Amino acid sequence: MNIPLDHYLMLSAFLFAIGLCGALARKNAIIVLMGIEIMFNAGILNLIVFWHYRYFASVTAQMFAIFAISIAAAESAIGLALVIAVYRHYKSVTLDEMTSLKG
Amino acid sequence: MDHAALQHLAQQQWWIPLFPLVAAAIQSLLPRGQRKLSAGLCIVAMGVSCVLALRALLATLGTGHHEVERVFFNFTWFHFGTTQLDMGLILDPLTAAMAAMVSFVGFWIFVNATGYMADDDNFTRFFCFLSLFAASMLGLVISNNLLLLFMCWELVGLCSYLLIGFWYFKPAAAAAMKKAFITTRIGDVGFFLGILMLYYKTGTLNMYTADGNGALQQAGALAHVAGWWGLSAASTIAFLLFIGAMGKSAQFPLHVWLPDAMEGPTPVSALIHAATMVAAGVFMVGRMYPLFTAEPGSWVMDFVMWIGCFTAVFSATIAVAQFDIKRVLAYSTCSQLGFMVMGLGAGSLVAGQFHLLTHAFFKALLFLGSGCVIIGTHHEQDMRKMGGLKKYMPITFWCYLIGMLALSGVPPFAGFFSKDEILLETFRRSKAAWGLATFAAFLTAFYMTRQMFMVFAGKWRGGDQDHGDGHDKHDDHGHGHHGGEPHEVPWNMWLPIAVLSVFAIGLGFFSHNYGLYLGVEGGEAAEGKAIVMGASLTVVALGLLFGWLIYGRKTMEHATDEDPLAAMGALFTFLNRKWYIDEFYEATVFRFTAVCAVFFRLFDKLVVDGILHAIAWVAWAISQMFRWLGDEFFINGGFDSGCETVRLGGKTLATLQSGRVQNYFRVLSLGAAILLLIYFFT
Amino acid sequence: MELIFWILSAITVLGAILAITLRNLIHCVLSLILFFLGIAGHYFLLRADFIAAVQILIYIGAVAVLMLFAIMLTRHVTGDEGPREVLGGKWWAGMGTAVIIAGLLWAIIRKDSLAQTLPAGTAATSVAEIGKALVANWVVPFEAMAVLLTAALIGAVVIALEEVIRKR
Amino acid sequence: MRSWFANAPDSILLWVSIAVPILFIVSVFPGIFAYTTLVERKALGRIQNRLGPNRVGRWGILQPIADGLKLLTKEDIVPRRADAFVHFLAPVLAVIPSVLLFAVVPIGLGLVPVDLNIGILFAFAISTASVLALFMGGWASRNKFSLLGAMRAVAQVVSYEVPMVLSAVAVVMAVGSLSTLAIAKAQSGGFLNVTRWFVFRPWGLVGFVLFTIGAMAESARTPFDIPEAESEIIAGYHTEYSGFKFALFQLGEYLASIAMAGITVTMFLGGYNGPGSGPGIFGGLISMFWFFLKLACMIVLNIWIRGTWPRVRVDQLMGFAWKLLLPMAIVNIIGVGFWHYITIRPLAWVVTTLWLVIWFMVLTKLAATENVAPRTYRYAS
Repeated sequence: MNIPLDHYLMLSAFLFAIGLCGALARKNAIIVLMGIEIMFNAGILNLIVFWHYRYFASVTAQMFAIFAISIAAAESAIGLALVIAVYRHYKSVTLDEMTSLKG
Repeated sequence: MDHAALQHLAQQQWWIPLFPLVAAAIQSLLPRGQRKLSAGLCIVAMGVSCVLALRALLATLGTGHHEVERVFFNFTWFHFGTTQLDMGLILDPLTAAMAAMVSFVGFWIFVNATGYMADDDNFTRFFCFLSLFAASMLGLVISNNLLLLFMCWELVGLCSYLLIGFWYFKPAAAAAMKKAFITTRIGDVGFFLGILMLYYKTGTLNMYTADGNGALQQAGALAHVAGWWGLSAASTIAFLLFIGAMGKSAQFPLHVWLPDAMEGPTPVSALIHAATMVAAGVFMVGRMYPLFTAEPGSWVMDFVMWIGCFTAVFSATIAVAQFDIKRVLAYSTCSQLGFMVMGLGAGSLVAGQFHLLTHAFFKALLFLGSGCVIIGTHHEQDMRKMGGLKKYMPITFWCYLIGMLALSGVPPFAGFFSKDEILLETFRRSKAAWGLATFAAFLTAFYMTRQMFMVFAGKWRGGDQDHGDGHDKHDDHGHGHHGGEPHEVPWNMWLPIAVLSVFAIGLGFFSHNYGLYLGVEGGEAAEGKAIVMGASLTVVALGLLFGWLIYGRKTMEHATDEDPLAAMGALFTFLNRKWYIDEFYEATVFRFTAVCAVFFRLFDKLVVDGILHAIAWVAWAISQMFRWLGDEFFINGGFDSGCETVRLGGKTLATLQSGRVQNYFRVLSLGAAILLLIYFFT
Repeated sequence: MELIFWILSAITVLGAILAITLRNLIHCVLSLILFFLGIAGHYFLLRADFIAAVQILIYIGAVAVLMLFAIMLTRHVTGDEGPREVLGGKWWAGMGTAVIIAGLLWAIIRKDSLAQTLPAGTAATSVAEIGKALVANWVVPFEAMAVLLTAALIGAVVIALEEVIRKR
Repeated sequence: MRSWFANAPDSILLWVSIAVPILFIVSVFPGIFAYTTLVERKALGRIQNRLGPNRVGRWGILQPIADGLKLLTKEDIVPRRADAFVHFLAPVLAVIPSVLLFAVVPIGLGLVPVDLNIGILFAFAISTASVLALFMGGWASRNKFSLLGAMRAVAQVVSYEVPMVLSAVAVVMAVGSLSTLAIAKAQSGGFLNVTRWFVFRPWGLVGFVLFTIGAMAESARTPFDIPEAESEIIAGYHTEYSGFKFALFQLGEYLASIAMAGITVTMFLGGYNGPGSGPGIFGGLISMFWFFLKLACMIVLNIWIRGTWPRVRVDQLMGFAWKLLLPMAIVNIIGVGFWHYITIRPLAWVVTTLWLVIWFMVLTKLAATENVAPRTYRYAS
């Protein structure tokens, strides 16, 4: 396989930007969470890519990937639980309508 | 016993805490109805631990060498990247004696608890916690590693929290549990800092290692390394560790939790005051003693001694003016702990540790005895409503008397020898501290006599009406019937105190042997011995005499009678309210926090909001001014819109705090983008 | 192989873009699954088989299903009338920032000398090695993760249950 | 023959080696599916004391073909307000993971399409994905019952996934590999290639039972067919499907069931091992024979259970998974630990068996739900 490393890096940068865009621009809390997941995945992809190209003998990158995936899973579980709780309260999951902390 | 066999024994030390631990684990799963099984399991586990601990004790006794036989067993717990964390077990005289004491006293406390808690609904939960408590204390005692010690230390704290607040539905108990946990936690900060610093300086947390690089083995070297506050590293660490011990062993500024811990069931008090919680601090200082003594002439040792001395006197004075039977004992524990710490600070490991051992026996005896009294009088804790119990509870009376004499330091009971040793050491170090401590010994004898007469002499006053004094904190759990005739307690409650009283009589004669056993030379120097012994005998006699004069000649007739000492007026109230220490904390620490909170709220309201409001107000004022000055018909519209603009500005500023998550996120990513730009163009 | 890379990349990017632009939430999640699958494919391509399987198991099997459930629980069950206004008020800020970050990342990648690196050795890490590493040198993070997941589990349940308890 | 292969160019060899397994899977297993339906209908008929299909061909042997033709020619109905694209996609996606599952099932000695070193994990990952198809189908139909069925399906599959994976962990621990081939290989040898099957170990037996139950629930077969319970929610997630899409759903479901049976066989029933299996063409053929025989047995077992067991309630279903299967699977893992570390075999037998039996008794007692009120029949008393 002779794909240059930077192809992968650009791919993950793109994905990161797409995720960021989703997290910033969409109003729906669930979509925002999805955007965050996309950013997470882009980051993990970087871990694996560097592992493959630079540190193939080491197991560290895979460990980090596993832990990052677990954290992402925990994060999304909590996030979605929050979304459900918020929905019960506001009858909406639109982030712009949740302004209780407005100063 | 030869070295190899001892070594093997050290490796097997972990069995000692294992049994109570497993018992606790099993009990946590038992249904609530299984009372007999739960208590039996607990007692059997503790008995096995006790047998094992006694075997270890015998093994170390049998060495017969003059130097200390110290065996340890270290192993790697886990790897953490490239570093590794070790664990270690130790077997030396200090550990062996302590473990034997903890398991033995604990065993009898457990037996007593079966009687004391017989009516409680949460019997199994109680024994589960009790077992865990004993297990963590035993783990603390046998650890050769500061990390393990710290873990067990925190477990001890947790268990005391759970047990003090065992009747958590009582607000006082709930408050007391929090107080105990938080106060000791303040000390733990110091302890933890000490551990960190020790690790930083020595690179290991094992106290002793085979290659001689253990933390304590490097104490001598640490004495030549600079630490903080002008101390050597060794002394600094010792100081920090001592702060932890102050929290755990209830030394002066951090003592406040101990009397409140009386809210727990009485066996718990016995366990906390005698064998486990408070002993942990003194034991830890003893264990870390090489660090304390590494740098000769540092002020840390003086600090330790004076803290101990002050605590001893201070709590003894408070104990004089209390009416709650357990509270008197609680302050006496504080005071005795002060003695121990003072002995350690005066430079004698043997004196402090020996007093810890003897005190454990007779204080457990006294607490269990007070538990018997409380049960015998149907959950009455106010001494003014007791009296004449000698007639109703003879066994309890005789055992209590032995405990009281031992605590007062009457020869030939155990307390006399150990306290005398401490006083002697203090005398050599500082005459002033010795004088104060002797005064504390006088007070000890006095308040114990007072307690004896109030509780056991005279006539039964329990039939009197409550007088709403505010001191009576009844245990209103179970059957709270008051006023019946007192009765003797069942055998499972008096047997433990009878057994313990044997030790309270006999243990003192081993003081010399204990010194040899710990491998400390000396203690035979005659200098000052006669003075000290004479003085302490005198003050004890005086204490008993005064006690009899004031309380014994004419016993209280009614529960509502004034305490004879109340004639002292304000001083008595001062002592009764515990020197107003709690009130002092209330007035300073709590008030400070509250003031801070108010301040920050005001800051938020006045400054943050104020700036915005001020902008708007200034604009409004300006516009008003112009309205008054100028012609409303011509320039009204223009200025209106101007004001509107400024007001909008204020509003815009306020929208920075929009409460919208995404806006914050947008700003965050904008910042990230700017950082990237900077990175990219530089 | 290169062809596979391009196909997978196209799937991934397409999935990601659809996931954040579609109006229908369910469609969004389905595209997100496509994206997850693409990433898993990349992992297979990079010979991180285990991570690929974990990716599918956790992201598609758990996270995506969770999201579907969340959508179901926060909408009228059958009616899926889309949000009135898809993009938030400050959508331009998000777009702008995202574009800036994408451009910068691109530039950084061009700038660093990463371009011509060729793949390294061939011996793949076996699952057994990963397993051993997890319970040997990495046991502390592993246990910490266990604690975190337990806490997250309980936390999620508590958060989602709160109102029900209050009503009683 | 051999020399012809040897002389062929590499690229052709590559393509052939890719194409053969795919062709095999795509042709053989749908065939098995077709005749499984026939066998099932016949067997159910026999259980219910009737004949079953017997008109098309002798013994109804052409019935599956007739069924297929009927479904192919039937009108494809899409509800007007349905999400047409997802509605179309769902049945397709239902089949894909089921077919992919066969990629790691060794059907004979060394005969596995792909010997992944994460084989079992791959299987679980893929089988999880199948739940999405059910969900999509249920959601896209825009029908209350479809959606209810889909939600039920998701909850059920997610719940039973856990004990199933954990019971497989026991096997993985014993073998020390995730590869299906390695697992099958670890069970060869012994008396007649039989005695080392994992099902003949205490933990293996428990694992087998757990895994079989889990697999059955995961493919929503009776008694775990509440996602498509006719009496409650019509036909669940495929209420709004007809014609060939419906056939695809059925295909996917049955294929997943067969593949799971294959994995069960591989993990617990010795895989392709049996008397006479071994290296060489002849031994290989025998090994294939054993594998398919065991697969057939598992399929018949499934049908038999379907014919004889009543459907469980939702609360029973969930309670069963979380209160009994899950703790039992965890206990089983510890049991494997005992088995592994006690090197004296008889002692290991005794300890492991006792451990499992005691825990089974404790758990069944704990999991028993006695607080359910007796059902009242309003109009039938």
